[in-house]
Amino acid sequence: MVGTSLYLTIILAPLIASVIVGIFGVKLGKKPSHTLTILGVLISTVCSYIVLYQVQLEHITYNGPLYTWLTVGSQTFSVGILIDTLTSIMLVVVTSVSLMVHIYTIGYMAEEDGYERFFSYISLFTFMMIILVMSNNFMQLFFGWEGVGLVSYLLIGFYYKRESAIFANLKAFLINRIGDLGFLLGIGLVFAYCGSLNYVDVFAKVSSLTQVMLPCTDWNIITVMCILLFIGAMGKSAQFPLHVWLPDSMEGPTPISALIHAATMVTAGIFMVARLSPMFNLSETALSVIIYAGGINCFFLGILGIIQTDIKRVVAYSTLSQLGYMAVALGCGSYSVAIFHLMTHAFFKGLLFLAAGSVILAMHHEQDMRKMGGLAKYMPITYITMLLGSLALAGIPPFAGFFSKDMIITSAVVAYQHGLPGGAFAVFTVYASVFVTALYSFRLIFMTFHGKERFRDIHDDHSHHGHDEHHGGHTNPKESPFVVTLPLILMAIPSVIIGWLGLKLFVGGAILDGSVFNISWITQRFAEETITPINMIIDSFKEPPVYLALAGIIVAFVFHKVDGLSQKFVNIIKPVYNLLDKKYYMDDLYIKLFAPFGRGIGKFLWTIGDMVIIDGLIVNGSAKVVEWYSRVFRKLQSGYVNSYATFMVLGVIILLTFCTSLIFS
Amino acid sequence: MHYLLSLTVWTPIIAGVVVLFAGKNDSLARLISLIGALIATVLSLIVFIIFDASISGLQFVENIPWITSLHINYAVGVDGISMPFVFLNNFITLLVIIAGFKVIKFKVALYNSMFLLMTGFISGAFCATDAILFYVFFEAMLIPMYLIIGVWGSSNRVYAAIKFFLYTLLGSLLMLIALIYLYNVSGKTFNIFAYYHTQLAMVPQILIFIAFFFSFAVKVPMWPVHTWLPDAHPEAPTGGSMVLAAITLKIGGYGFFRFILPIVPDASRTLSGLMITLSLIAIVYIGLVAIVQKDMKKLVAYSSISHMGFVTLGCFMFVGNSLNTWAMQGAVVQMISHGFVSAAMFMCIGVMYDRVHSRNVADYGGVASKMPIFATFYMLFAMANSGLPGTSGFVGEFMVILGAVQVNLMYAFLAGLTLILGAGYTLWMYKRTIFGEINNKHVDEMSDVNSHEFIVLFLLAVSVLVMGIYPELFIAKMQLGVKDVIALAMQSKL
Amino acid sequence: MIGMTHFLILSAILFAIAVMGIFLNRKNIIVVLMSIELMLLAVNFNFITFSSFLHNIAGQIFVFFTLTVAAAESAIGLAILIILFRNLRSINVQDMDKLQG
Amino acid sequence: MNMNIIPALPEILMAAMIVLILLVDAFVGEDKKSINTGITLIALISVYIVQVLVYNPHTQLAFNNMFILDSLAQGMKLVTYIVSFIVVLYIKQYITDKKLQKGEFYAIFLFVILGIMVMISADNMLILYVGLELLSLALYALVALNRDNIKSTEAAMKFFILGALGSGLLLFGISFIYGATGGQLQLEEVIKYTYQSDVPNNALLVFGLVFVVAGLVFKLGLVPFHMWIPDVYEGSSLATTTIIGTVTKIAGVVFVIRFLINGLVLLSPQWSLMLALLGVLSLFIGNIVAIAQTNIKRMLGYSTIAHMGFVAFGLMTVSVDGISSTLFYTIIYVLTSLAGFGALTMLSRGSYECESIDDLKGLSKTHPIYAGIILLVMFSLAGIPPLAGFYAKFKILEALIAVGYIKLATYTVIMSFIGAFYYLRIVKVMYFDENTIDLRLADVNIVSRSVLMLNALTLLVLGIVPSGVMAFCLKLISG
Repeated sequence: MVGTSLYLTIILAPLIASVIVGIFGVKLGKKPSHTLTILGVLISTVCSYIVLYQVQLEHITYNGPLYTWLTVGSQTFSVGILIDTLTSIMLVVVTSVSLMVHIYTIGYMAEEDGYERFFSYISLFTFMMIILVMSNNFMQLFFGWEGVGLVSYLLIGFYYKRESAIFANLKAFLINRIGDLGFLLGIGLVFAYCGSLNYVDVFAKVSSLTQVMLPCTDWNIITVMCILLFIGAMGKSAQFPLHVWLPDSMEGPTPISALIHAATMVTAGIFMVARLSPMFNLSETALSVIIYAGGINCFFLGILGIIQTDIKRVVAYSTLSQLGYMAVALGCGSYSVAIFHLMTHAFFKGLLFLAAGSVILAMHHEQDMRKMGGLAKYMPITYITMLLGSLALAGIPPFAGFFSKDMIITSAVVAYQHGLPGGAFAVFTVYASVFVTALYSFRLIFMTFHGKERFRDIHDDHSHHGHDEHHGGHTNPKESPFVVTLPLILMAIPSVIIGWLGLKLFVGGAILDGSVFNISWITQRFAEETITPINMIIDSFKEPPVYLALAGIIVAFVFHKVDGLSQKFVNIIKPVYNLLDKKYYMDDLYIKLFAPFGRGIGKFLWTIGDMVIIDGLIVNGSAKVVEWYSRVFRKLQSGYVNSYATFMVLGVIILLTFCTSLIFS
Repeated sequence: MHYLLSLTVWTPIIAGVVVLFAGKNDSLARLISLIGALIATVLSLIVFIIFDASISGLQFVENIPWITSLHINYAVGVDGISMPFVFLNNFITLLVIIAGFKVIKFKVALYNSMFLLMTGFISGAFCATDAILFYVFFEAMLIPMYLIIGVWGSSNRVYAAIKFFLYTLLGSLLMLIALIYLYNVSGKTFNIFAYYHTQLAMVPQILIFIAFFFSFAVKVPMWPVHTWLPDAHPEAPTGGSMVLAAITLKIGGYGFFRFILPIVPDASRTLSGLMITLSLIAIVYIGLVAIVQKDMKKLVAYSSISHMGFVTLGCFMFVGNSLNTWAMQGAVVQMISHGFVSAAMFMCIGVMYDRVHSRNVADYGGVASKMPIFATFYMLFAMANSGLPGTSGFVGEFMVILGAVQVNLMYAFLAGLTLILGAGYTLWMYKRTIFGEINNKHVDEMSDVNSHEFIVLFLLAVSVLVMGIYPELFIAKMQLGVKDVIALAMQSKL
Repeated sequence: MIGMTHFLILSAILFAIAVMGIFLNRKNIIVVLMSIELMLLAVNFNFITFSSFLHNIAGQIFVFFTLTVAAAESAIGLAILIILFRNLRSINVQDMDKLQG
Repeated sequence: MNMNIIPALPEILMAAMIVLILLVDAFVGEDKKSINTGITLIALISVYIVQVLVYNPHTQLAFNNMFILDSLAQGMKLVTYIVSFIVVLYIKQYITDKKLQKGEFYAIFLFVILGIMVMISADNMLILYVGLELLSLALYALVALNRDNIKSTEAAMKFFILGALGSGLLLFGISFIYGATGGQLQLEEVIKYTYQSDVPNNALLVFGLVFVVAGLVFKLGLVPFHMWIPDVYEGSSLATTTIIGTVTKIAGVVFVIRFLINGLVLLSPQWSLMLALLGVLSLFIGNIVAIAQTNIKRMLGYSTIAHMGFVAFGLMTVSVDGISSTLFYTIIYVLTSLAGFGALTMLSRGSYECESIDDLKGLSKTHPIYAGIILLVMFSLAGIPPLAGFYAKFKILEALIAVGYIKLATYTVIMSFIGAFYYLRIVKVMYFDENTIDLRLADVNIVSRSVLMLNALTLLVLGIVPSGVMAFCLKLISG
């Protein structure tokens, strides 16, 4: 199977499965539904590996239209497929993670109602994501972009009866829409100045625009384009200040958090920037903007992870921070590294979420870490895998995270040396974040798996208000079923080794040849030294990051061991703590300021503008005036015949004067 | 074949008159009207299919002397712009008739006949190539709509009906003056296409523009002459709202293409700034207003106004003295797409209304758990209404925004705000009505869509998706029509 | 020497008086009827004046017609007046105000 | 000396028929009064036939050229017969119910028709005056005929006084024209004379003209000579209102055309401006004041005033197009209001009188047919296509704009826009409101009802194919 038919299979398999399950799911029942969808995803996974093989080894790439979406004048938009190195990588990542999550879901959602709906959704998501990565033009990219947004919306609100859930999904959608506005305008500008939306044509054209300015401004057009496009990325990839939706999105079932809000969708922004690297390379300003956004994410939002008590939220904030890392990498112009981190992150963060989910499952949907502890001996597999994931996340050599993160640090340093605006900030944040990351991820490990088994007393007070009727009091938490642990194991493997494999390919850039173009100085830097995993590990012990990471772990351990220490510490840094507790007041900014402001204006315009001025004054007002006249003039008809006669005579007189004036003028 | 267009126009009218005589026999009335609407739809579909997209200008032309003393002809014909609307119009009416099958129990014959007459008149207005013929159809449609709102409407219907009637009448009367003026300056002819080549000085052009503007802007409706719509919609029955939003508004937009741009190009150019401002106000201002609506139909009514803002925005995207093709084409697409989407939205609200008899958002919540199928459809349409790619709602707005960026990034930005606002009000309503816990017993008693409703929703869903995924299907047909208008709008008449 | 103008002025004055009689009088309908007669007479005066000064007989013929009509008119007027009195028990102009507005 | 009397045969026949009715009425008993109706109908039919027979293409004169039978006269007379025939059908049930069924009624009614016929055919101011008086006196009588009703008698008195004043003004004017034109009463002579004299400075002539115009527009009921219309419409019985509201309009319009076009066309600079002024006022008062009315007859009275404003505009254009539009307008208006009054008259049965607008509440439920007819009438009066009323207005506007009165046209449409409101209100009352009083009526005989339906249908048909009537009107003018 080769060529478009292969690619179409990748695209359509999940879609068909999703549609069938979506429509007939309830009739089919649970088992057929998940077999069908998993089959669909499995097919596209297999195919994407074939594609990967073809692209990487046989160098078969493809870029062509499928059908004409619309034609205006001479310009045509067509839905097309672009298969190149980047696509092949993304396809593999997306489909494999998706497959894992599908399998995992069987166990996780077993008792939920809406089981079939859920499967249909995630397959649909897979389809949308594939469209996104396969598209060969902006329009289709935007389609996939919004598509994944939609599914994310649906899935965050999966428990549509829960107020918090439907609040979160609306919030997520709207915040993303802010980004999309920027994205759309960016696309518009691209089209306006390049006369096409196909990547190839745009890249060909864009280099000639370096001197063009936006009309009646002195902004370089490319910069404007790139920043607008990146605003879109900010929305999807939860970059500051459009990040507020991601923590709330944890309202969705855990598999979703793993698939959409960690592994794939949120990295769409990163993917997009990497995909457009030829454009971004032309605008240092845009790159600095990205650096700042990323830096803020990876450090300041990372810190928030430390004070969270909800296990999923901790992971969520770590996601924000890791996305920050990727953004910084992009900002430094080393896109390949960003993609590298994207891939490693996809695996270990997916793993973390799934593991967290498994814990939650064991805790009967209890997510508060303060009510856990000492789970290690009850659920070993989960524990081990999660530990591996955390090590990878913290960037301890030789786990996957280490390599990608270390390369990002290197890139930041390079950018700094090269004097890219914001380079220094980049360096600072990436270093600092290493510590932060290690801290919160191991805080999670310790709180959840070690120490006192706090869940016991929990169950008592839970049984009071009749929660968890289906299990009485003091049973020990059990390890999750096979369908849950299998994906954990399967994901743990890449989390450990993918770094080794990936490093050379990504850093050399070989694996992304012809699709992602690192900025000149990065390419030089990578060219001049030969990096191998081994010497990288050795070198790493001459560098701060590893020690920072270890320090983080130790601190976490200390706080875990010494009771009440954390409480004391909190008291010491009260104001800071409050600031963090309020998430820098970003939520309030949107919920308490923007939203009410908008509604306020709306209400004003409606009541004053529409009701009072237009309707009251002009429309009904004129009607009233006419009515008033009517009442006045009917008085003339007094009923007295002599007054009638008077009017006639008056009439004659008027006519007379009228005529005489005519004659004698 | 040669009289195909006339057949399309007159079938529903005749059917409508026949239905009137069905009198008390409701089922008969329903049957006749269904058949009538079906035939009309099929005919218009045939027109749609055999319409040759490769030749510009009119097709299916018929021209019979009508009022010889005034040189008025019964002249019909369709070009790329008008043809799709004829189909849309009949299609929507068919759906309305089906939707009304179970719901309407009072004066059934009159109800159905009014809708059939309406369709006939509207098709006539779209097909007419003689100004007076157009005007007659244009005005005639007020009568059935007046009755529809007034007789089957709810509490405040009388005010709404009269407001609707007078609002639109004022506009069209001024247009009549303009038409007669043109008749006299263009050598005694009422052929619209003859006006395209009539030389006009600036002042007359401006005046004619204003006259036309009043009649069409009211129909569209543009800010600030929009206030009849939020009153008419909530009061009208479901079918009424569907037709009103889906089709009658389009006649306004159509007027801009058929009359204003080609007949008074210089005036349009001069006033384009004003027009764009008004359109942007419509998009943003109305969008904000929609956010605070508590009444579902009012909300959708406002959203209609804001979406139609894109149409007028697209019409007046002048660059120098040439029009932006993208915006222009987008405007037409937007009209058709809005036809499907708004009809669908009102249908959905109607479905809920028939069960709970409240238009108030607060009276709902948790409908999803009672009506899953309905909720799914509704979600699709809500997304279409907030302009999600893959649905028809996206295409038009996307094109207009693309065009706007080429003219001025600021326009595009303001227009683009609808991405946020549109999603805001639509999904807020969806959240409050469909999601959440069931909070009152009425909702608890709700049953999922019945067969009629399902058919209607399904057909609409299909149209919305097809148009979103393969808009070329429509655009290919309209291409040349739009091109001609642009060419005409670029010529100067001074 | 008295010229045509004088006659015309006279008849104009008569006509004016008659008209005044109709719209100034607020009391008695009989008076209104009389004013109407007077008005017609003023017109006749006009006609006769012209006819004699223009040596044209048509005017005088017209006068005969007018007189006849006037007679018929007053007949009808009085008839109406009678039934009015029967219903209204008054012939006061001011009392005829059932119809107004 | 032209002593040919053939053209006047219809008039003579009509006179004879009237006498016949009076005779018969004197001898038949109370129970057989309906025979009068029969005779009246026969009279109208026979007159119609004779009228058709005496017609020949080129203009005929009689009675020493005082009496003319041109295409205008011929056409409008035929229209008059048809209209009055329908009127009789509509009102006969009503007048039996209301005990107006006395021989006089029909006799007087036929006198009205006779008056109209004479006016239409008059080519001489004397005849014109005689016809007018015949018409007016008969009308006073008709109004007063409902003699136990205080409103009717009051209306009659007012009508009489104002009418007399009106005709007085007319006469005064005529006398001046007579003098100014050196003793001319013959209309075409007046034209000939005015050709020779330098018109504008002929103060005497213009002085006369003013009074004539005043007298003429009194018949039409233009503001400020309209005062009698609302009171008479409201006061007199529906039967009489039907007559006044329909046939006499024809007379009025033709009367004005004869006088101003055939007679004083060269003074058109003056009188067209006067008409314009009066028309503007009429449109304003008519439409505005009608809104506040609660009595439907009175409301229709005011609407008449507004419509006559249109007629005035049509005349003031002084173009063939304009005049034919005026005739067209008149015919359509008469047909429309005929249907309207007909419906009202047939609804007012037994003791019930359809007076106030609220009496129509919920009519669409109790009497869907009547409601439908009134609906058509109202939309036609409002000038909404596809009803005949639209083309009437349309042609007037077209004529106005053709001679360049664009502002006036705009004013007209704005006024008729305001006017649309009260027509809509009637529809609203019939269709949107719940019926408070349920009127169950013994239905009128099938003939009248089917005629009424036909009449209403005509409005629709003429709305779709008006060109026939338009051509007819054009033919009447251009001969």
